[in-house]
Amino acid sequence: MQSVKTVSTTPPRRLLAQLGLDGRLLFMVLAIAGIWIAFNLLTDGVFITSRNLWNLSVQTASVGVMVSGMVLIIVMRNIDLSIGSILGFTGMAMAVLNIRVFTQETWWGALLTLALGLLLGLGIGMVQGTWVAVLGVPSFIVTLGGLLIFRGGAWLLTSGQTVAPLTETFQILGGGLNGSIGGPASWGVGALIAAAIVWTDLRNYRQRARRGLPNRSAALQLVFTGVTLALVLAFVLVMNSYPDPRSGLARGIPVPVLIMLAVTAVMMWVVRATRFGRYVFAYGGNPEAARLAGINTTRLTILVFGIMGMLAALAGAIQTARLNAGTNSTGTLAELSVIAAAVIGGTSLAGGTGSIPGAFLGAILMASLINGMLLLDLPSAWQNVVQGLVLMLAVTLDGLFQRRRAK
Amino acid sequence: MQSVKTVSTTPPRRLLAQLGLDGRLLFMVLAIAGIWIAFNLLTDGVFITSRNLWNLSVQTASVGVMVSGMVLIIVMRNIDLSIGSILGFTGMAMAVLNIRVFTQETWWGALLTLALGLLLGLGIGMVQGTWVAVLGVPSFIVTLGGLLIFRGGAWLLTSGQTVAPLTETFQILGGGLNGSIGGPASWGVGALIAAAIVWTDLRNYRQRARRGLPNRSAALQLVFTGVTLALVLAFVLVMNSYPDPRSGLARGIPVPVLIMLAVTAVMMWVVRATRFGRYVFAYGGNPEAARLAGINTTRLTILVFGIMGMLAALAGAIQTARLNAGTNSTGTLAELSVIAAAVIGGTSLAGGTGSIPGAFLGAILMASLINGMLLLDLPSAWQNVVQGLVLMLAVTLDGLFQRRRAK
Amino acid sequence: QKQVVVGVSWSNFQEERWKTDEAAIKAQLDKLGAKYLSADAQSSNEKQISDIESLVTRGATVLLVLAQDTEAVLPAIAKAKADGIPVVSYDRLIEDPWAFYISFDNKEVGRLQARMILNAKPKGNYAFIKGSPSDPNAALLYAGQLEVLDKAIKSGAIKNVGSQFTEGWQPEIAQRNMEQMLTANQNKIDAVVASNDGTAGGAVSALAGVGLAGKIPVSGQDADKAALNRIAKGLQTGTVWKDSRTLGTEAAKIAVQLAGGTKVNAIKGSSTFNGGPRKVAVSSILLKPVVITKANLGTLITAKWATKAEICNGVTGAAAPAACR
Amino acid sequence: MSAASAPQQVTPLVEARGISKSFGGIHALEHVNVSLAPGEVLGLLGHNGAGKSTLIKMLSGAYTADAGQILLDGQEVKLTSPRAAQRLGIETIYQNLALADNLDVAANIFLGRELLRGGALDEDTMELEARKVLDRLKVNLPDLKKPVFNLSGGQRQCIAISRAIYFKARVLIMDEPTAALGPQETHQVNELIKSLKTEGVGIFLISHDMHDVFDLADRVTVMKNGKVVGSALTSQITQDEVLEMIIAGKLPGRDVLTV
Amino acid sequence: MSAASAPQQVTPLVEARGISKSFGGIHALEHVNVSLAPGEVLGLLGHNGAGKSTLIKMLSGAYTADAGQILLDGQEVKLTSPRAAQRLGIETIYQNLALADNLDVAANIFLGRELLRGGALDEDTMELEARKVLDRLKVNLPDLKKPVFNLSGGQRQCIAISRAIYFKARVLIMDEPTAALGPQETHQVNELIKSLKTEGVGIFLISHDMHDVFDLADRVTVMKNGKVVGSALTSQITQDEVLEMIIAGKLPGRDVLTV
Ligand SMILES: Nc1ncnc2c1ncn2[C@@H]1O[C@H](COP(=O)(O)OP(=O)(O)OP(=O)(O)O)[C@@H](O)[C@H]1O
Ligand SMILES: Nc1ncnc2c1ncn2[C@@H]1O[C@H](COP(=O)(O)OP(=O)(O)OP(=O)(O)O)[C@@H](O)[C@H]1O
Ligand SMILES: O[C@@H]1[C@@H](O)[C@H](O)OC[C@H]1O
Ligand SMILES: [Mg+2]
Ligand SMILES: [Mg+2]
Repeated sequence: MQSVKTVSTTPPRRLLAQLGLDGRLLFMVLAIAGIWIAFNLLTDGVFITSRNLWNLSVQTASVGVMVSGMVLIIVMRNIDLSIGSILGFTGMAMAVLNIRVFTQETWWGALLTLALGLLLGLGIGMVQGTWVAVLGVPSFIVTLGGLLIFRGGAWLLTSGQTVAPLTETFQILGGGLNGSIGGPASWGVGALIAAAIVWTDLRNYRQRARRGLPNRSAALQLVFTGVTLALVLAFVLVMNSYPDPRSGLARGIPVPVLIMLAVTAVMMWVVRATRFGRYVFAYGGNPEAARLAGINTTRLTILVFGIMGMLAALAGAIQTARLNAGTNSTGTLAELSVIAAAVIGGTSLAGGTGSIPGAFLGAILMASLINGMLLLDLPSAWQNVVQGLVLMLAVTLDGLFQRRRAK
Repeated sequence: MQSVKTVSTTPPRRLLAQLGLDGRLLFMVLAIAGIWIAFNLLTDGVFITSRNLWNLSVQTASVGVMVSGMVLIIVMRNIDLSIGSILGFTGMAMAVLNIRVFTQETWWGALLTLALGLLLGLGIGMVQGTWVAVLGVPSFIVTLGGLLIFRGGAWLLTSGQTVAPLTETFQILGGGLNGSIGGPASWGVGALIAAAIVWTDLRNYRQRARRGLPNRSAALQLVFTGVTLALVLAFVLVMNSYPDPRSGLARGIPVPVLIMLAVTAVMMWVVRATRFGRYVFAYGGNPEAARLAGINTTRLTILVFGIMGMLAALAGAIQTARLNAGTNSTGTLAELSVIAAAVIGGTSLAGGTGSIPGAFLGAILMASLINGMLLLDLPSAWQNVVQGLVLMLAVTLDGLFQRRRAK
Repeated sequence: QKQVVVGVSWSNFQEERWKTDEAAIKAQLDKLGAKYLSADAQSSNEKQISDIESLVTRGATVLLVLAQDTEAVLPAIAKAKADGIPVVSYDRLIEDPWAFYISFDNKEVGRLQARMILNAKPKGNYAFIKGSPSDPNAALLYAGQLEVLDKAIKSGAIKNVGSQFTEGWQPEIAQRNMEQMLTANQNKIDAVVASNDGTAGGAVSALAGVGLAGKIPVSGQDADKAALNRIAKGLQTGTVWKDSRTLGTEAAKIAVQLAGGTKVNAIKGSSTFNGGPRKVAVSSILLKPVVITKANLGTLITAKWATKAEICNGVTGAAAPAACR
Repeated sequence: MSAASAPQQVTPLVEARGISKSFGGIHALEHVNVSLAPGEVLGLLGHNGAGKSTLIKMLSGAYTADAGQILLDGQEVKLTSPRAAQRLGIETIYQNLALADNLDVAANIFLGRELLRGGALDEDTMELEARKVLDRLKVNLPDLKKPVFNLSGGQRQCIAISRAIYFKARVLIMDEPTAALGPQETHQVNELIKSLKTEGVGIFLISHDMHDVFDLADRVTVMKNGKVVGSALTSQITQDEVLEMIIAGKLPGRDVLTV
Repeated sequence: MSAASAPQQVTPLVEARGISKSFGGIHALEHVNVSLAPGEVLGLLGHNGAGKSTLIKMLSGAYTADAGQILLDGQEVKLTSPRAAQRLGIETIYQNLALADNLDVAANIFLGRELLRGGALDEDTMELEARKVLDRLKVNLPDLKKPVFNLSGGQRQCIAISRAIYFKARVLIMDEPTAALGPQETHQVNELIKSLKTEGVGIFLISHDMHDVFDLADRVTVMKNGKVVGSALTSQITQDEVLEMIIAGKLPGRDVLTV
């Protein structure tokens, strides 16, 4: 293997790429940091308080749970417009189940409600996926149909009536007053995450070293692992500094946030380390090549839509629990926020390109914007205007930055 | 030029293609006919009355005016989410102009209002287009920004107040009581259209014959021209059989419908007969090839977004005139209907493929569905469900039909 | 003593009337030296919860909540309660004793709308232009309307020939729905019960399209200026005026009192209300909505709700109402 | 290549009988018969648009024929998908290369058959293996971890070749494998074909380079306008005669033809 | 082709001086010099990934160089876009063909330079003209009104060639124009090159077919790893020596080299 004079520039590019810290992610983190700092100045320090960050994390959860699924959908050159309606429909179905069937305050009742809801979402998604993959109808049409059908369906389930309240156990999913895991458990979770990071980093480093593959220097590796661990620490600290008003004890990580983090981690792993994830991207890059390589593209499409449906149902459970009510309008327009978060995070609607951590950061960016805008005393029409402008600006700067890097 | 045994099958394929009657259009006409007949049976003959068809035509106008612009946008691998907001913003701006500035009942006042509104739309579109083409930001993001900004802007123009009424002259654009051109003028328009059809068909036929290019038989040509003329006749007849309640005289073609037809005709011509239209499709098929062929793709993108903005403003004028009021919510979610109409009409979100007449039929199909269900007084949740199902079904059948033909 | 900060959570600021409510609240708070904060949920239950969280984060010491959904807002109220922050349920009932309820009864508004139309047309085919399917108030209004018309419907004097929700309360959708009802019934519609002024505007435009504007009674609500002008012109029968200035002013006063430690049941003039679906007893003040028709348009001028010029723009001739002469 | 190394009497490894295919109104293939023996290299020749690529797409499972059958070891098989063909040991290098532009070199080479380690993708081993197979072709590739999108025409072609040769095949279909390759790279591929041949692999070789074809193939089959003009052993026909078959679509006026 | 027909003393038609270009970290071109006289055919050779296509993309306006200048008739020009190059009479056949798959044959040939008639596209004339130019290449094309998407590799290549030759150029850049062509089609293109040469058109010809290059080119320039190894008149060097230059990147040990 000869190489065309790449030696001098290869190491830094590699490093970023392997940490999953490509330029885009780095920029997004900077953009979010910029937005946070700006809001913090404008709100006299209210934005960066544990209380607001805690709220922000819960506010991000619903979009954050769905956006990784949307990345897969879009990477495969599809779109799912129905997720807001599926969210609403499954949320309403779970509310009805919880209020009319599994009414006892039991763990298994809440879990069964959740499980049935997730199955429902999975089923809806797979039916839509089948329609797309087998009948060859554009996903835009199929899921636009789904949007209409399940929005109508959410209304029909209870003739439009809001149903409430849910069992206390189910409400935990929403991150309300009893919906976080408390201080000690949060430290436990933090420790687990930290251990996982150290373990993977170490294993990867050793493996590549052993096989003589290019690797970053030990010092740099230490720095990177260190920064990641610091972020985990900061996260747990913030979550634990917002006390429960009744007991005065730390609230800790809210359950929906925990769910979001788990979903994101699993999806990142799926994309990076499994055949399934690889095939999703291959299909997005060149559907015909994927087919010719012997990949079962029909099954792939059905699965991806199934996952998306299930994640929408999971978000439905979170939202319903958070509202402590099933309403027929829950999730309206959620598809727009989710698609927007994915696109901001670098997913191209042309397919083939997308990143789960990018989309996750996109969700945080959008939620931060809305959250911060609320803290400012802007009239809501101006909030729309400013939100639109900041969105355009953030992505524009990102683009300029990428192009400079490419030169 | 040798040919691989294509002689036997070439004529019919050619014929359909050249009449713009490809399989898809034919199928869409059939689907619309099916829907109309079904609704007519379900409503005891109310659906296919001149009155309802007249209404249907006006109800189609706003989406019908915009959809051809959206076809160009999507063919160029872009999307415009802002059109509903541009519609609302420019509509409100025109209402304010008409009510506060050009208050006299004069032709020029109304026209000036309209002209300024269209300019505003054009300008907004071109700014968005520039942002996309020059700064390289995905159109999804730019126009999502536009959606937020101009929805906010529509509110800010009057602090949310509805402004009404508009001048009688401006209201003509809406197709209300005085908003149609009357019987004789309608016959005149019909005659003009008929003459244009005969002239083009004849010229094309002669030209191809003279140059020895493949042509359909004279008899077939006669049949096709005949069918087109019959459709024009039927259209004028229907429009002229719905009387004005005051005078009992024929209403004739409503002004917004005339505008929609004119826009569609012009856009069809642009796509078929101009370099600009050709470049839009070339770009959609292969952006890099278009650039390498020396096409100024930046200008192209800006122009297409400009046209879209102007058409949204035109729809804004129609909606505002029709409602006889400027309201800050006008046009909310219009982007979804317009994109859906385009996609139903065979425009692929992957770019490169799209048809103006197809999209126009898509708009009629969607409007027919809603119109018919309202006649049935279906509850709105069921309307959603049925609309979703029919949408999916229509496109699915279309797909199956296309594939059978391809075999 | 710490400054009182009133956090107002609006359900959807896009409706014209809330701007007036806001002005009244702000003016009163200014007078009392309290600070005003606000957020707009844009018709989303989810966003309203976040909004309320943000208002508290921003230091609101008392909340004024216009609930998008009276059930779905309860978790946010529970949180506020846990933080010890008092709540005024503004305009729409929140069934939690922690919240003080001040409103014009929405069901009552529906009743008034129906009654106004019933007076004008005691018999015949009725069309109903309902509000947004995702706005629970739309259902309340419709329930109030039917309650009044129930007897006449049962006796056959009145026939319900069509009732449609209006997605997002959008006038253009109301117009299209009205057109289709007219077509389906060959114009044989004798009265239109529209749930607010925006949708009434759409309905009137549809009627104008078939030359029936002014010949068929149409109801409304909110006393939007465009609607008042229509009433003066005889195109709309009337509207239900909820003087949101009074509502806003009173609510602001109560909020400041609650923030100062006054208990909900100690507010002057309050009484117990338990007419909600769950019959929860809450302290409340209910204001009286006023029916405005051609006959009493003048009250709005006197009350400085709208100017004569605004109401009477383009109104001339013998048919002009007293207020415009 | 002597005729003896490609015996016609044994059961053919692959045989296509009476294959027809049309697209819309165009008859791309009409009643085409071809066969291939183990260890045989069959050169498929014909003018542009003759139907060569369409024919081999039937054999690779990419298209299904309108009529006709395909036999493997004398047994009829249904090649309903590329995967089905791969499972039967048929590997294909497509003319349009069929790479996923957004994936890197190693990912493209292993696409559909990724190596796993403990249930997860074994990226490192795949990278190492990719390097090995690419080295065999002596191709110049700066970075295996970059998406293949920006690679040069010849570099892309080498990846497509590597894809097909990495997995031991019984039948290898090569649609103009060296069209974009430089002289050294072409040489390597030609050597490769010869060595696979000795291992008993049957090879369909589509190429316009008459010189290479005569160097590598035991037999040639010429197509014109979707039909087979005829087949001949390269040992018994001249380049000019084959050229004549391609252009005129006629058999040379002497008795050289095999089935 | 004698050396006399490609005089080195006149001002070159095109000259590239000190061109460098890198992508990300990869130096695709480093300080490259080439020149072309009117009526000269210059063969550009090199291994896969040597930088040939990248170099000609500078000359066609598709890329802009990081450093260096381009001179036309001795005057520096800025080729900021493909359109700019076209205006100066530089036509290019790209290796990846660059066709709009959704447009038909005629539309692709005239893309960017459509014929008009009364302000509208003159489809009929374009179809007739397309037929004429395609006939020169003797290519088999069933239907000019179909999108080019489904055409065979060679058919697509012929369309790209037609695009470039239809419009009279002063400089013609051909990046592996016959790579996918059948023998007859290749022959036609080669004839075409010869006739354009007599009309004084300067031609850059990238090809891996040493035989064709020696048949057509007056001079060859060999590249390796983004650098020019050297240039020589085809009349003064052998194919084996050129091969040696390509593979080893070294000049042969005798005095054959021109600038
Ligand atoms: N999917 C398709 N749809 C329509 N026509 C097609 C399709 N595939 C191939 N064709 C046509 O069928 C004929 C045969 O094409 P094919 O690709 O098999 O030719 P080929 O012999 O491989 O040519 P080349 O040497 O140029 O690669 C051509 O006329 C081509 O245009
Ligand atoms: N846009 C690009 N981005 C990154 N790398 C590129 C880009 N274009 C070319 N390269 C790299 O630059 C080098 C030169 O590529 P180029 O296409 O010029 O080679 P070539 O000599 O034309 O090869 P071939 O004979 O295979 O066509 C290659 O290593 C290629 O991978
Ligand atoms: O006043 C009305 C309000 O009660 C309803 O909820 O939303 C629409 C308004 O017009
Ligand atoms: Mg081929
Ligand atoms: Mg090249």
